Amino acid sequence: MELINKWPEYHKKDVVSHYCPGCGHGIVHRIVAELLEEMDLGKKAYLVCPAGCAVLAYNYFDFDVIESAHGRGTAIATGAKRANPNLFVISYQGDGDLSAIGTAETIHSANRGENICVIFINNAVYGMTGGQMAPTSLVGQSTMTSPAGRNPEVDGYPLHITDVVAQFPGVVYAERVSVSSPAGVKKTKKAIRNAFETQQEGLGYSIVEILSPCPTNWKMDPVKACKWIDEEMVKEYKPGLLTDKREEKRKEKG
Amino acid sequence: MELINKWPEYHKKDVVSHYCPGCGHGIVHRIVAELLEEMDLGKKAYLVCPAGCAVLAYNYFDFDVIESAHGRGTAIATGAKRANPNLFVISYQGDGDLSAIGTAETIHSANRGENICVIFINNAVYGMTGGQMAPTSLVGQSTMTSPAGRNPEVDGYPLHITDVVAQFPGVVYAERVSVSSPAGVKKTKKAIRNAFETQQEGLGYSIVEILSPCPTNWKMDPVKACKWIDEEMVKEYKPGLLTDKREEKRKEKG
Amino acid sequence: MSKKDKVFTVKVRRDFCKGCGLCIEFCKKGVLASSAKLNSMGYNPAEVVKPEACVGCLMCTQMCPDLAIEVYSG
Amino acid sequence: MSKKDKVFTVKVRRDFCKGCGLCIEFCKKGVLASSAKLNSMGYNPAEVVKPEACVGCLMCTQMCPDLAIEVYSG
Amino acid sequence: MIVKTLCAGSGGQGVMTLANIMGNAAMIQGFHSTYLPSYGAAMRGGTANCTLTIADEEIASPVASAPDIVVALNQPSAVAFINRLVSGGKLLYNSSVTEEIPKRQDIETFSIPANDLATELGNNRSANMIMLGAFAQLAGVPDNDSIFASLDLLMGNKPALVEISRKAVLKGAEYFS
Amino acid sequence: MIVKTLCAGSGGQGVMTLANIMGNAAMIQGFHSTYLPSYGAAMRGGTANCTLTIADEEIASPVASAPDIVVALNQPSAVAFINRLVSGGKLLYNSSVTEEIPKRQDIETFSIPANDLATELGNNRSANMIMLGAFAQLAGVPDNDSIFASLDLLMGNKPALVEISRKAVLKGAEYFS
Amino acid sequence: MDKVFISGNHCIAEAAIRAGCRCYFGYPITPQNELGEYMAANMRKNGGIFLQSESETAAINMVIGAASTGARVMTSSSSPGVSLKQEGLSFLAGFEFPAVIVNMMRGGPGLGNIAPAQGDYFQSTRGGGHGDYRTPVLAPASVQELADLTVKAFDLADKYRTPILLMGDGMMGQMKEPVLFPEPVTDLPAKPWALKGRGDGPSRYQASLILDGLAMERHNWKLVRKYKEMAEQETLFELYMMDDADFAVVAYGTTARIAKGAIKRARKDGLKVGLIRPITLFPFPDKILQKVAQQIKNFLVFEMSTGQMVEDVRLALENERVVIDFHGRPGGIIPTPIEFSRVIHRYYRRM
Amino acid sequence: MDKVFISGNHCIAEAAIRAGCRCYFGYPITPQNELGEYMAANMRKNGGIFLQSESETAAINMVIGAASTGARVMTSSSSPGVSLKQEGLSFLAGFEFPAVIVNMMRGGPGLGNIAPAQGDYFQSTRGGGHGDYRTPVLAPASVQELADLTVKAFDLADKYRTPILLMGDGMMGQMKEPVLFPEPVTDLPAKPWALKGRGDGPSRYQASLILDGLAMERHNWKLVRKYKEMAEQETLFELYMMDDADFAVVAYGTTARIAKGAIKRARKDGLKVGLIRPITLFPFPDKILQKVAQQIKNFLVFEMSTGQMVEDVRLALENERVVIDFHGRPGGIIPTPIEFSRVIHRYYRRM
Ligand SMILES: Cc1ncc(C[n+]2csc(CCOP(=O)(O)OP(=O)(O)O)c2C)c(N)n1
Ligand SMILES: Cc1ncc(C[n+]2csc(CCOP(=O)(O)OP(=O)(O)O)c2C)c(N)n1
Ligand code: SF4
Ligand code: SF4
Ligand code: SF4
Ligand code: SF4
Ligand code: SF4
Ligand code: SF4
Ligand SMILES: [Mg+2]
Ligand SMILES: [Mg+2]
Repeated sequence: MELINKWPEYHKKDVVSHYCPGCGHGIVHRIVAELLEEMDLGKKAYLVCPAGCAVLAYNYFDFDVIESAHGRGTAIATGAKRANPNLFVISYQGDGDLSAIGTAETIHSANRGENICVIFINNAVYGMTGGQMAPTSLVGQSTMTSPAGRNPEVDGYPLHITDVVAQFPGVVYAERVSVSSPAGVKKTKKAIRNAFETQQEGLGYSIVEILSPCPTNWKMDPVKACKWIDEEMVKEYKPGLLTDKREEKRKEKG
Repeated sequence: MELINKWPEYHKKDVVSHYCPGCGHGIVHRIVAELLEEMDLGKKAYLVCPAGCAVLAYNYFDFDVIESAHGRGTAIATGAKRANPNLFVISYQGDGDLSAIGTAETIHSANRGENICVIFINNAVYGMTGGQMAPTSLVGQSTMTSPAGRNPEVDGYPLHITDVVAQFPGVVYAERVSVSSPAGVKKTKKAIRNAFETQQEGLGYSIVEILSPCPTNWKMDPVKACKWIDEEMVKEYKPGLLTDKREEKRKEKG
Repeated sequence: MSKKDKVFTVKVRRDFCKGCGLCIEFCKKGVLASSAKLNSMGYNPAEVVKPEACVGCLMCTQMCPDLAIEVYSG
Repeated sequence: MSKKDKVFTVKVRRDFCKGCGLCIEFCKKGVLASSAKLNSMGYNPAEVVKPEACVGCLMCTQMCPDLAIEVYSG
Repeated sequence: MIVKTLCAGSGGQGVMTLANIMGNAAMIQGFHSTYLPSYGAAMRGGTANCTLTIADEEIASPVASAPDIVVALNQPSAVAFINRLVSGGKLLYNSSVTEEIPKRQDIETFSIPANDLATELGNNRSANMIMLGAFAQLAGVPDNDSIFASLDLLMGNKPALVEISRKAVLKGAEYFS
Repeated sequence: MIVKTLCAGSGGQGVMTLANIMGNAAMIQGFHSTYLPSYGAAMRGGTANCTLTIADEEIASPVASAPDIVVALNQPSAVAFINRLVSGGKLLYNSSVTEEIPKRQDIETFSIPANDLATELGNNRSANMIMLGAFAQLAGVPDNDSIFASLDLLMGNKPALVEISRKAVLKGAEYFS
Repeated sequence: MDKVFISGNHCIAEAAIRAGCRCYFGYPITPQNELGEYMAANMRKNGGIFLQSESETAAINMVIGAASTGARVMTSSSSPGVSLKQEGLSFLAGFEFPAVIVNMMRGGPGLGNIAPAQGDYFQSTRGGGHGDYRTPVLAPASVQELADLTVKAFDLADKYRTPILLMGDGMMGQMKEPVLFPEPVTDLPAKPWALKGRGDGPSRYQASLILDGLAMERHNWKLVRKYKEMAEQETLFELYMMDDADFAVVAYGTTARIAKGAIKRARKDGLKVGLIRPITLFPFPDKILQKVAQQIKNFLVFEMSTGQMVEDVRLALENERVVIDFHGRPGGIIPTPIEFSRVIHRYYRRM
Repeated sequence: MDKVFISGNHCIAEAAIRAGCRCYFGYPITPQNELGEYMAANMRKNGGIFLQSESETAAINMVIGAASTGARVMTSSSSPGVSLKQEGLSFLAGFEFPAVIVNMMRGGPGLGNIAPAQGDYFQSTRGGGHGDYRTPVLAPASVQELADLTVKAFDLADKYRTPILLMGDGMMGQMKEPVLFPEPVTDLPAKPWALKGRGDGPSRYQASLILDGLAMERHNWKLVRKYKEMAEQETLFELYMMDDADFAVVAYGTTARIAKGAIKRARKDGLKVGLIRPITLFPFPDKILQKVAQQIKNFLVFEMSTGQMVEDVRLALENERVVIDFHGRPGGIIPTPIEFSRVIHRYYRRM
């Protein structure tokens, strides 16, 4: 009897995560760990984990991890990668982290084309702090700070930050995926692989936005949460490739 | 003998500004003052002036002005407009202010569609602090902090922040103009008028980006500086309308 | 991998399962179901109810946020 | 406004002018030029050298960052 | 008089509601009362607990490092908190969902089949109110009038729920005594 | 010995360069020296000024509220700073571009047609070096060798400029004495 | 009005609304999320402003904007978020704008944890922002006091034209206690300085930029005079069992409550201990300490920190011949009355 | 190497590079722009990193990133910009990462002005960020000392794993003086804690989140011990004309220089005045003050602020029967030696 789904070397075993049942963070963690192993990057990996539900990611990842002040992941990643270009630098961030308090850092690290990978967990809510409205919350979505539903008149419309940065010349790879179904998980892995390749080859900035269930704050069971992504969230956040300038950049680099 | 270019009521007379000879700020100040008069908005005007060369704008404007911490103009404007919707609120900002340190405030006030007007002076440099690189500096532009010229490999490419926010549903009017020629000045006035109308009618956010000479830090005489805008800067920052959703919004409002 | 002539064995690491039900939902072969008995964390974990139906497609492990499923060939 | 039969008078507020030269550059009628004499701020202000050529087009005032020019009709 | 109680249960069991109703009731009866939920970043979902203090004098610390009473709505809670009890303290647990509890000689234990009684009442979800009724008996405060007033205050907009809750409270009290 | 000098001129006149060369020269000769530019947000462009202190002892404050010497490269500077001079102080001004200076009885004034002398030398832009030569005479420090060493240090990569500057310094010194 | 059994965070929000707070700008952070959530649920439906800002930095600047128009305005956060507001606080002080800023402290430095702590005392009382300013700080010790001091904070802010910090901690924010709310304020003070558009009058501006050194200096001394006046007029403290005490504990907020429990225990053992509880941390109640020091020579400071307020106690008593001891539990540890009473015994014996 | 006539801002940059600083992240602000500009001109061409960040907040977090990998790293700013770094400073302290942060103070609060001031003393020495931490602060008073203390700052940062603040003001940054630079450092200390990728070893992490209260408390007391050790080992001060003095001025940085001028004048008038100049502001040189207080009973504190360091002087001398007077010029006013000497005369007479 041979184990087909081999345990990913860069994921700690026998630790129970603090994530709620059915939380997307766990799925993405596994994918990241698998890819670092498959691509032989784990030994030089340096991941910035955010203030957000993933704040304790270092308890699960088995490679070097640093924790960030809320929103500053890409600034830390920039500092680390510039100081030590040999590191394989990943900034793992939530939607509040990356697209609210960290907006300036997100925009500018992307615009500088920092040679880092950003894993962007979009669960349309502030998970960690108990379900407040995020810049990515859907119109009408009821949260702890939009109890009557997000009202675009006063709260603004959902922010598509990945689409924004995808337009920057320094952003080499950007894709939106979801982990709400096995097909989505497969695409997510492919997208993160492409992002990792981008950094590996020194081509520049890459970002993968992942629509990810937060059953707890959506007040849904996990299966329903996945359905909500596939039926509601994708209407606002269409999965798909947003930019891929790898070929172009490869040519530039010669 | 009748004075054709009547003195704008909302511009203080007999004060010499601290601006350098040929600085675009002075031209824009005059346009703002003229429009507030023409549109009868001066009595309820509330302008936020930035940390930047325009930090002393309250010495020249003759309506109510508040000064902002560097980059926070639109946050202050948001607070003021929300607290007192009767005010006519303008945030006047430089490129460092609006597109570097103030990036998050810019993006989010725009995304919320705050009913304010933003006057964005893009002179591709930090004027006030003596000519450092701005996010808007051109590729190859030599500044105090890019002495060898802006190198996109390490400094990133020029940031087109107005194009970014123009895509947000809450941004009703966005245009890029320049004050490097009489024709440009005319267009600038038209654009600001449209922006003012947007707020006046309660339609939402408007922004006018103005390519504006900084002869001192470009180390050019003023005439040369205007030429540089028309010949070099416009290649990167194409003047023109970026969005105009006024009709649409008017219909929505019924 | 999912050739029908191959045999697969599925195991749930019972005390690591949070009972989210995603594996159950996405296993199209009905191999998994929710256990009535709580595990040590107080969740109703997934359990294997139709072991023979497994085709080794790994849909379950793809979706499991807690790395709680092991699929063996043979 | 710029009909040729009208007469215009241009004045430079000498001590408010910073001598940037923009009005001189953009007056296509050559009405203005740079004065050799410094003003109180130490600049060479613009001065009117061809008063009769003025067509009242206000190109000069549009460009003047220092509101230092007055154009009168008549 | 000062009674410090630690109430614990799993997320959906309504343990915080229980304590909140008690805290309100104590206030209504004129006591001092404090309620302090545990809140944490570490574990998402999962168990919930809080400390309720009722006293006839100013309450210093709302924390109970050694509570007088532990009210456990499920087995994990009983297991987790029995050792926190002060010597001579009392454990009230929900025997419907608790098989076994650790032994401790210097405390008193009281069991109540809250879920079963709730089912008898025809409302599974009111097990917490059954526990509340028993708990009030055990603590000696607050009185039923205050508890009912508290129910009215907190659920006044749902008369049916008030009705069921009243019954459950009484049933719990009755079973206990 | 301690000499505090305020040097002022308009932006392009090279007044900061003048003071910097003097400060370096003083250092080379073994003096203590401090140079403090005025910097401001208020006026963009326009005039520039700085304070240069040369002493044979530790210098307390690099600021000169009442300088011993004012070196004015243009009229506005002379006008602006003459009143700051300590009683008994000395004003050195550039008479090529200064028509009139305010009267003050308790100071000495020295004029030097720096631009004219520079033009004579065939280099308009070295008026500041002419002033420097005169200034060093007036101050009594630093000596010419040190000034020349300072020029070498600061302009060493432009030998032609060093040459012209040396000449200008000498011319200024000569005119002064 | 009857008493309400309410949590500290909700209580502040409700009291603020009753105090005439029209605008709230904030960003979520544990352990004060419920404050913003209460505002979200209650502000807009009453014509007030609730806005979740993109960051704490944005929030404090929105506060500046709203305050400049004369509105009563509040923001709230917890330790790391309050650090991000320091520039804005300095500006508020410079502008002399009234505003109320709530800090429900947590363990630090860095991300720390979300347990109650008192490690931000220095930041709060010494001005964590740049320049010569201070922020008056109110430190309630019960939910009722949270209500009362919230209202007071708005009044003081307006009266002295200054930002006011209301300081609690995770425990204060989360705990529920019975509260009697004051009636809603109807008459708010006029603010002739507020920017409302020039209308037919002269234009005005508000700036914290004061390029002229002498003018800036005058402004700085003006602020100092204001703080001195507040020290004379507004200092608040509570004395507990001090009448016959020969040993004084000094503690504020949560720690003061625990100290009361400890003192009760110690009293049972016959120790004549009392408590001085500063309610305003800045201005610090120097005078009462000095007065007490005429009789009592032994002071023991309790803090949930490594020792911050103890400096103020030492400064207050610098001219007295007294012994000042310190016991601190930083990092989110809530000490117990038993622990404190043991510490009291220890120092009492040494007396 | 010969002496170089160089400005304070350039001097710090050059000294940092010689101290092995490999990374500089900063955002322009007057009066320290020249520091970043020097870095821009000199870092990249020597394989170092210069990056103008999008804000001060980003800069301090880039510093965190670079420091975490073991690199020597610096950022610089002035008052308002330093306020924006407070959260990051708290994180650096929590992480125990070495880094050097320069603050060339200006007048405040708010935008204030760009003239020299010393109004950020509290912020610097008390931790303007949240939580229980302090930042060691070095306060040079000449351009030569800027060079020496910049190097020292990097060494201390590495030795104690702590951020170090180097504090000057607009005057220190702008003025030029002769400087003899130290030779470039070649051997840098090993940093086994730095994150470099796990390689073949076990994985590691760096976090300032410590959810467990007891662990957080241990961490806090560990920081306190570190600061105590620094107080024993690293306190720096200068005594000037103190040998026969019967009256002591206490001043640091720019003010200390002016005080020296004033003391020289006062000495000419026969007043036996000396100066105690703290060079480390935290840890504060308590001991020397206490030692001096055995002989001298009159202290006069000069600051370009409304009175901040004076609290540390009072704390240091709380157990001595001495008189402590204060003279402050806040807001960007540079006082003159004449003014100070007049003040000295006034208080001397009263002695
Ligand atoms: C400066 C600061 N502000 C606020 C917080 C509180 N906080 C922690 S995580 C978080 C948001 C989490 O939401 P998101 O980034 O979407 O991540 P998620 O938890 O949803 O994965 C907030 C507001 C903080 N730690 N620091
Ligand atoms: C927090 C903070 N950081 C930095 C500064 C310094 N500063 C003032 S204005 C400015 C940039 C000015 O550039 P820009 O916004 O482009 O305006 P301009 O002067 O070019 O009109 C900077 C960096 C400041 N005042 N506050
Ligand atoms: S709150 Fe949401 S994002 Fe956070 S762990 Fe739970 S499910 Fe995941
Ligand atoms: S520096 Fe540039 S932007 Fe500033 S006043 Fe001068 S010309 Fe204008
Ligand atoms: S491997 Fe496929 S068939 Fe087997 S249990 Fe998992 S999902 Fe079902
Ligand atoms: S997906 Fe994993 S955690 Fe969820 S029920 Fe299945 S085995 Fe358990
Ligand atoms: S109005 Fe026209 S023609 Fe007359 S001076 Fe001005 S630019 Fe020249
Ligand atoms: S444009 Fe105005 S300031 Fe410039 S030269 Fe002409 S009159 Fe003078
Ligand atoms: Mg989220
Ligand atoms: Mg600019």
